[in-house]
Amino acid sequence: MFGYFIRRLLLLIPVFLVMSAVVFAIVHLVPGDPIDNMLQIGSSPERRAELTAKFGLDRPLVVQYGVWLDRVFHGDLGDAIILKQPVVSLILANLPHSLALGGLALAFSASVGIAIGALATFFRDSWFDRSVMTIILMGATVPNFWLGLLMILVFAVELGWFPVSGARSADALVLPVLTVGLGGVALIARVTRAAMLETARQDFVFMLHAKGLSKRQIYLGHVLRHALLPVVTILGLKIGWVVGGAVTIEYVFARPGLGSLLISALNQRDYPIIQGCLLMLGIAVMLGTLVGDLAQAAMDPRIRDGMR
Amino acid sequence: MSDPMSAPILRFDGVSRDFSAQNGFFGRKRTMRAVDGVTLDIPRGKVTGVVGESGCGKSTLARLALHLLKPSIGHVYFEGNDLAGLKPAALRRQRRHMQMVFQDPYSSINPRFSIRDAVMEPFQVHGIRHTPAEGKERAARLLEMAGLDPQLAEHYPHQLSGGQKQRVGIARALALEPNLIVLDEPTASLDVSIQAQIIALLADLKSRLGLTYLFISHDLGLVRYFCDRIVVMYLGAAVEILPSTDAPHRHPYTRTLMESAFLPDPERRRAVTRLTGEIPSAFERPPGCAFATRCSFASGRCYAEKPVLLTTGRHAVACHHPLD
Amino acid sequence: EATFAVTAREVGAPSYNPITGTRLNSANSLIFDRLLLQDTDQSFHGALATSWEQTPDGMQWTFKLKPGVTFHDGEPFNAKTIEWWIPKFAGTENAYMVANIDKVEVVDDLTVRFLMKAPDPNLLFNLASSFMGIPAPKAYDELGDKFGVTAAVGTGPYKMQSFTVGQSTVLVRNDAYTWGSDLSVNRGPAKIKTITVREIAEDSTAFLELQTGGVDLLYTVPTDFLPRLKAEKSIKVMMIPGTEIVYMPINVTVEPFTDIKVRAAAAYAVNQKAIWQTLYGGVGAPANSFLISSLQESRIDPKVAIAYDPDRSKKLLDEAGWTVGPDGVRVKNGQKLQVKLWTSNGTEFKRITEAVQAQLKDVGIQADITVFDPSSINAQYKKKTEHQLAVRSYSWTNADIIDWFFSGKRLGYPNVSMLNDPKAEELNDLAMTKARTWDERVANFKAYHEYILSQYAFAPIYEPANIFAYSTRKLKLPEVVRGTRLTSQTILDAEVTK
Amino acid sequence: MAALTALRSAIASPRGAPSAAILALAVTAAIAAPWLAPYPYAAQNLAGAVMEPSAAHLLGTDEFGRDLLSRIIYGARVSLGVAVTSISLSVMIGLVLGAVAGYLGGWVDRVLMAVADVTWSFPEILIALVLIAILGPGLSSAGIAITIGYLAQFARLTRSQIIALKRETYVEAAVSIGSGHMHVLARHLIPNALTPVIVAGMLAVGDAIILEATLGFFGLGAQPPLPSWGALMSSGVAQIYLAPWVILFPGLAIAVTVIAINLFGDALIDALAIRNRLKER
Amino acid sequence: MSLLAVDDLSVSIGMVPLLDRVSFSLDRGEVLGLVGESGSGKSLTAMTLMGLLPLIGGRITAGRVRFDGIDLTTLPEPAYRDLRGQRIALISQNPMTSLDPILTVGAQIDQASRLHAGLSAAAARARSLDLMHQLRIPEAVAIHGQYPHQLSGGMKQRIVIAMALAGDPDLIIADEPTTALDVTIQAQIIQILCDLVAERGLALLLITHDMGVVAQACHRVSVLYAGRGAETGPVHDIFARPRHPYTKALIGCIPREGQAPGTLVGIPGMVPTAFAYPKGCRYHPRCTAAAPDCRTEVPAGSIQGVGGSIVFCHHPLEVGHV
Ligand SMILES: Nc1ncnc2c1ncn2[C@@H]1O[C@H](COP(=O)(O)OP(=O)(O)OP(=O)(O)O)[C@@H](O)[C@H]1O
Ligand SMILES: Nc1ncnc2c1ncn2[C@@H]1O[C@H](COP(=O)(O)OP(=O)(O)OP(=O)(O)O)[C@@H](O)[C@H]1O
Ligand SMILES: [Mg+2]
Ligand SMILES: [Mg+2]
Repeated sequence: MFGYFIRRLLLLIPVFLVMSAVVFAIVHLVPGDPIDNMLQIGSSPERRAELTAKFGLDRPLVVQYGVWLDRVFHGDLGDAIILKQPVVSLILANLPHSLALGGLALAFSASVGIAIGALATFFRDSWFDRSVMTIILMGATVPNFWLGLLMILVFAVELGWFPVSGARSADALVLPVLTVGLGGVALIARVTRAAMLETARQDFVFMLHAKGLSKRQIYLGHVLRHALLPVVTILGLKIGWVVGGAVTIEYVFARPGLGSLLISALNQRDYPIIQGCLLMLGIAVMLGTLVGDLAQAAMDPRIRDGMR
Repeated sequence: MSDPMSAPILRFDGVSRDFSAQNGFFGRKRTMRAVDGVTLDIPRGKVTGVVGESGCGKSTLARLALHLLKPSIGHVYFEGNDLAGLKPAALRRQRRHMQMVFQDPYSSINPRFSIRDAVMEPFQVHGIRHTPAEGKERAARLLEMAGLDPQLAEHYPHQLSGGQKQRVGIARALALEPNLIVLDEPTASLDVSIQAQIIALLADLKSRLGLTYLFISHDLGLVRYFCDRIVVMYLGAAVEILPSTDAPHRHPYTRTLMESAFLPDPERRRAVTRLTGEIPSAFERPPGCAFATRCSFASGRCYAEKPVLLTTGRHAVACHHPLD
Repeated sequence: EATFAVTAREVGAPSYNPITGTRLNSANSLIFDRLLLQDTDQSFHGALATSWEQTPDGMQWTFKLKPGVTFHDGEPFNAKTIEWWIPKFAGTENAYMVANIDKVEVVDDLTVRFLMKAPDPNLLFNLASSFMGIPAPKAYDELGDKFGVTAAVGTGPYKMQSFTVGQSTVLVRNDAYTWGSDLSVNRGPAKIKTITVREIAEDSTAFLELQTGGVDLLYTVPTDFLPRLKAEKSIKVMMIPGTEIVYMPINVTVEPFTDIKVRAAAAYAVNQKAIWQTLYGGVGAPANSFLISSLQESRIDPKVAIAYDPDRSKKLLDEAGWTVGPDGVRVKNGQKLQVKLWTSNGTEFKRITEAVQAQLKDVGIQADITVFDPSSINAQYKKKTEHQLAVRSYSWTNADIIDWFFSGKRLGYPNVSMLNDPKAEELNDLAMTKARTWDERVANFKAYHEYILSQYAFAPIYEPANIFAYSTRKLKLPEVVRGTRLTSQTILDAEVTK
Repeated sequence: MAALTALRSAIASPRGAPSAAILALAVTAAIAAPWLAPYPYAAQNLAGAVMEPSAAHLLGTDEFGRDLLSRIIYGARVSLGVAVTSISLSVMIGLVLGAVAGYLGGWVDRVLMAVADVTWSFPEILIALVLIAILGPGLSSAGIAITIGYLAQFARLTRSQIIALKRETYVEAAVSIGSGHMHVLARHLIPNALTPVIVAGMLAVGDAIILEATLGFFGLGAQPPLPSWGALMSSGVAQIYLAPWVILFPGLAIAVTVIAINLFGDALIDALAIRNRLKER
Repeated sequence: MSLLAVDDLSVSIGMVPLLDRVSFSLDRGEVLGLVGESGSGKSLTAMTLMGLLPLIGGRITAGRVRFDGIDLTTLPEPAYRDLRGQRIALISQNPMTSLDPILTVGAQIDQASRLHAGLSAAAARARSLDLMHQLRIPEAVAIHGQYPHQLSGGMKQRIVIAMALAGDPDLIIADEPTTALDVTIQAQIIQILCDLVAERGLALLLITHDMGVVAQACHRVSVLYAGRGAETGPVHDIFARPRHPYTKALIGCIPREGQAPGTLVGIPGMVPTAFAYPKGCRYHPRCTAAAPDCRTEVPAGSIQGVGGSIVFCHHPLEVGHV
């Protein structure tokens, strides 16, 4: 396991390099000069040159990348051009919100999704299976801003159970978590169900029946365990989705977070923030897949031995 | 062996093939030798059988024979030409003369091809054009040759049984009138009654078309029935070459193999020679004889020194303590 | 213990630095005081200044300052502060506001004199602008770039406790505050102890927050929600005259708008009344000139006012040689009358633009809409060549805005109309620099304004009202709101009812 | 051939039948919009703005007095059109990239897949937002963003198919009879890799509709007066309380269509028995 | 009375009848070979005996299965579950896939004895190790803690056998236990199974398609063809004097030692599929001796010869025909 861990960790290096290069490159394709945005109201060419030099925007891209990467390794993502703060502190201020929303949504998706998927498989082809699987599918097929607005209307306005928006109290998290999480529930439940059905078809499960185990023992003790392997991978991958993909939800619920930080930075062409956010999300995704893979390895000896 | 026509059609000259397996990007890179220094002549017009346990490198040898895999060491000569020395286009032309029938008939035909497409593909690949009528006629003749109803030409693979598919595979191999056909366990996935049919067909074709077969199988009984010579492989190496099916075997492994085969005769029951010890991993090949760990005759020398294949007459054996 | 919310365009203002900031949100006025305030009737009232006077040649201004004023950090406010403050504008985006001040002289501790480069009839107006909030020199110099971000220190009735850009600002009462202006009843300290100003980008979310009590006061209310809010008993909606104009600039340098007849036709095609009534439910006013109606310069000759006149529009197009094609779009020399209509994202913009698009279509002009985010649209304007029509808005309470948007010195952006003719430049110079008195200035600007109108460099569309709303369950505000906007003078009088 | 049979049995299946009907309806609406829509989609009538559903306007009118039903019908054309075109493009490009990577292997594969993995790991909405920031808003930008956003998915899927197919005996058989690379790729690998990729593409159309709607919500999709379902919802947000139908109906159109795509896709996957092949890794 | 008696067993999956009136019986200490070509219904028989038909949507449509006096056809699932693994154990065809890949093999053997003998964890482990020793698994303690993928095929099959023995069953059903294994390993596994029958007095139903295995290992043999019994009897009889033309042809398909080249012909035609079973005797299209009644009439079983072979053929071959 330790060897696997080290190998898996080393694997992150090239991934990180490619990812950071892509992030860096994307940002420099964006038209609309950040300097122009700072110079909204008539100003001199000198001031323009001064600002350009200050932010190093006049140097060749490769050099900018090198300098940027070097600073990244020193934990410095530069200062925001428009917001005039260290990008790191902006990200740190927003990260907890993203993590809370993402983490809870993920936990919600995972627990409810797995439970529904497992129940649907256990009662396969029953009315429960069909209706519940179809209903949760809706969670993933409705645009989530729409779902968010409906949630606000129903649970905040009509019922008054939760605040409409904001991030000032813990209960303000409930609706956003539900909205983000519902999409995940459908996904996880479907993956769980498909994986369980597939596992249930395998020879060894047949042998478990032949051994005299009850259906419940087989499904909970063996089949579900196997089905968790793909689920864990998906959950790992989804960290990127919930941390960054919650943009719309952060917007609708007027919540802070990396997504909304990124959106406003995109609107203002604040390069360092865009880079920082994308980099953070990339790292979150990398760590997510790492955690997913490690969890898989912990659960599956074949992966530890590199047999799969 | 002096007659030029009796020069071997195919020659393996010290052929080895390595595979490397790597776990991920930074994983340990491990190299295994699937075929280990095989030197072998395949005489024209004969059936050369290759037997050995699963994973001993039989299929790899078959692929090396047709240059579907490149040897890591050594050379393969077909009709005197080193296949590795050929340009890709020349190699493709050479392939007309050597064909292969695969172990698994179920996946050896593209599911999107009709049977006609499948047997006509060799012509298409080699730019041999037919009018539709000619094509139909040609496909029909090929199918007939393989003992199939020509009407099957319009069918698709999923509508055929395993035995039928294997016959399609044979028809396809025959299309370009090759000299050498490599048969990689062509009946392993078929029922006995079908297996016998296919073997009978192969025997018939051989005598009619003067083909040379390299017949790979794990079924000793079948090899003994069908082949003229038998090559016994163990862990990638040829350990014994029997010039005929009734030649006395001299390698302890060959004996074990013979004795493990179940005779279809309840009157001749016999006790099994129980092998102890494990098959060594091809990744960590022992320095000496690969069979030593399981051999009851093994001596210290067997563990230390690798026996070479020594030819006496037409019989060759690689053993420090050959049986008599 | 009250929560206010700012919406839409006020969201995401990056700092509370009045000197360098180009976007400041409404909470700014609670932190910083200005020398002067402007009332609803445009009259000036002292805030940190008690009195001021001007030499007849307009070359010197003398201000007397309020005694006993201190910054939140305890530093005193006095003439030295002003001496330090004015030069700070040099090189910033806001420098033009004090560009005519040559030098600041400290007369005594509480008296300060501005020596002018040129007379500036607009000085008082500028000093009353929200960018003229006075920051604490010590904190400002110490914090540098971070001033207004990590901390903002002023003399205002509230101290900034925390600020999360794009999210919220927490303000706590400045208990030492006693220097409120005569626009408020209460001179200080404020009655509400803590105010959290939230930024909510999505209008409907903001509305729902107000409705459910998550927010007690909404600085700007989208007109869509007006009927609903008015029906709500516990919510009071207040309207003050607007400071904004929505208009359609016309690029005079690009075909087919090089032809003044086509420009005029486009301008007369816009149905201001219909937009005002249907899209805004009759709130605010239809705009017929470039300036908000509370400005004297907006009282122009009715003949040059631009108001919906479809017949005239069609006739002008006919005259210009554009004939109605089979699909209703006009054609000339085989060329369709198809033009670009740009707008910024944001529901309000898109709606007006869509309405304008349909109205243009009615006279035979096909306009293709492109929606930009605010920063890329400016980059596009700067290319100077591509744009034709756009829907834009500005918020300003002074006629000098005409200079900003139509001066030949600023072609492309902000002079989106690309108007650059000698007559206009001449009138501009008169208006901007030649007036010595307020009345003279008004007259000059009016002439300049009328000329711009006559050139059809834009079409006026709509003059929104300033609408805010608050929950009467939570807050009590004075019946009459003084000032041009909802700023500190009103909040000083506000109290929490329970 | 086999695909046709599968299509037929998917249509006949209990999940497939209703969803196929809904999809047929949506596609018909998209194709025949000019004949089906009772009013022109851009005809404003400011006097009749924001009217509740009535006999004259079955689904009511929007803030400009435009007939919502007509706009939803035309919206099907725009939304489905963008989703289908951009996903088709994405599938085609992904197919080529994935096939090249999977067939050649080696460093080409590593580089292509490293880039694909990076883009794949970012949520499509973010990729789209960044791309639209580059390209400027509009329907074609949204289309390009969707195309690129989903590219990695199809490239990866194709690649895994090709790698699996390379091991099939019939591919080896083709090589053994002397086939060249192009023949193997064009006749054996790509045709057999196609089915799962196309099915994945079909499912992605559903996601793309939602993505387009979300971009529309941010005002970055179809430009007015062109109606896409996303654009309709975006302008409806402001009306959510006063005229809920303005946002409700386009939302329903999206939800129902996307659910139908998913259910039909599921039925198709079962009919083709390719569930395993759709899994990656 | 025999331990296991299958009488006229018919089984369908969905609407498709797959087994038709199959009969055989099996005693303690006996090895019964069940042979037949692919698709003839061998595994289905095993599944039926294990009571696992419902898993694949199958059901018994006629006939009786008695095990040690219990009627298995009507046994409710909970009671059947107690029987499974404890009294009837299964060894499946593919050792590579019959073990849970993410559990140690030891845990899987332990699970069986804990389930059936109610042993504690420690006792179960001791018993597993004991069983592994009996099956001559070297270094049992180390192997106990290993995962399936770390073991060779032959070793895995021995683990599966140990698992089957853990419940101390009376009947073992081995469904092609050596198909996936190499010849040298196959011989060992068959030997182990035969030894178990001799030592423990188990009954072994050995399912195979390999006539060589039957010849070497079984006491009696039952031949299936296309879901029906063809011939059942003592192994010596069947090999020496096959009465059913199919049995005879089947034996003829295996190359014997020294068989002359060109004498192996196989059986013409194809094995019919379950969807297109021919009318009458299902073998008649391939049978060289088919008569008109073979095409229409289903042959009934008749007892032939001294060994008491039962043959389902209208025209059984004369004795001494070989
Ligand atoms: N493409 C490959 N990459 C890596 N290893 C391979 C490859 N092909 C074969 N091997 C390894 O080479 C060894 C010999 O394989 P080969 O297929 O030649 O054996 P075989 O004798 O044909 O076995 P079987 O009887 O099971 O078909 C095996 O250990 C196998 O895992
Ligand atoms: N789950 C199933 N659903 C439908 N038909 C089935 C199922 N399992 C088996 N069959 C059919 O039942 C018949 C008998 O199958 P069975 O698996 O018993 O054959 P077998 O004799 O064990 O063959 P093999 O030697 O290939 O294992 C075959 O025709 C097969 O197609
Ligand atoms: Mg092989
Ligand atoms: Mg079977």
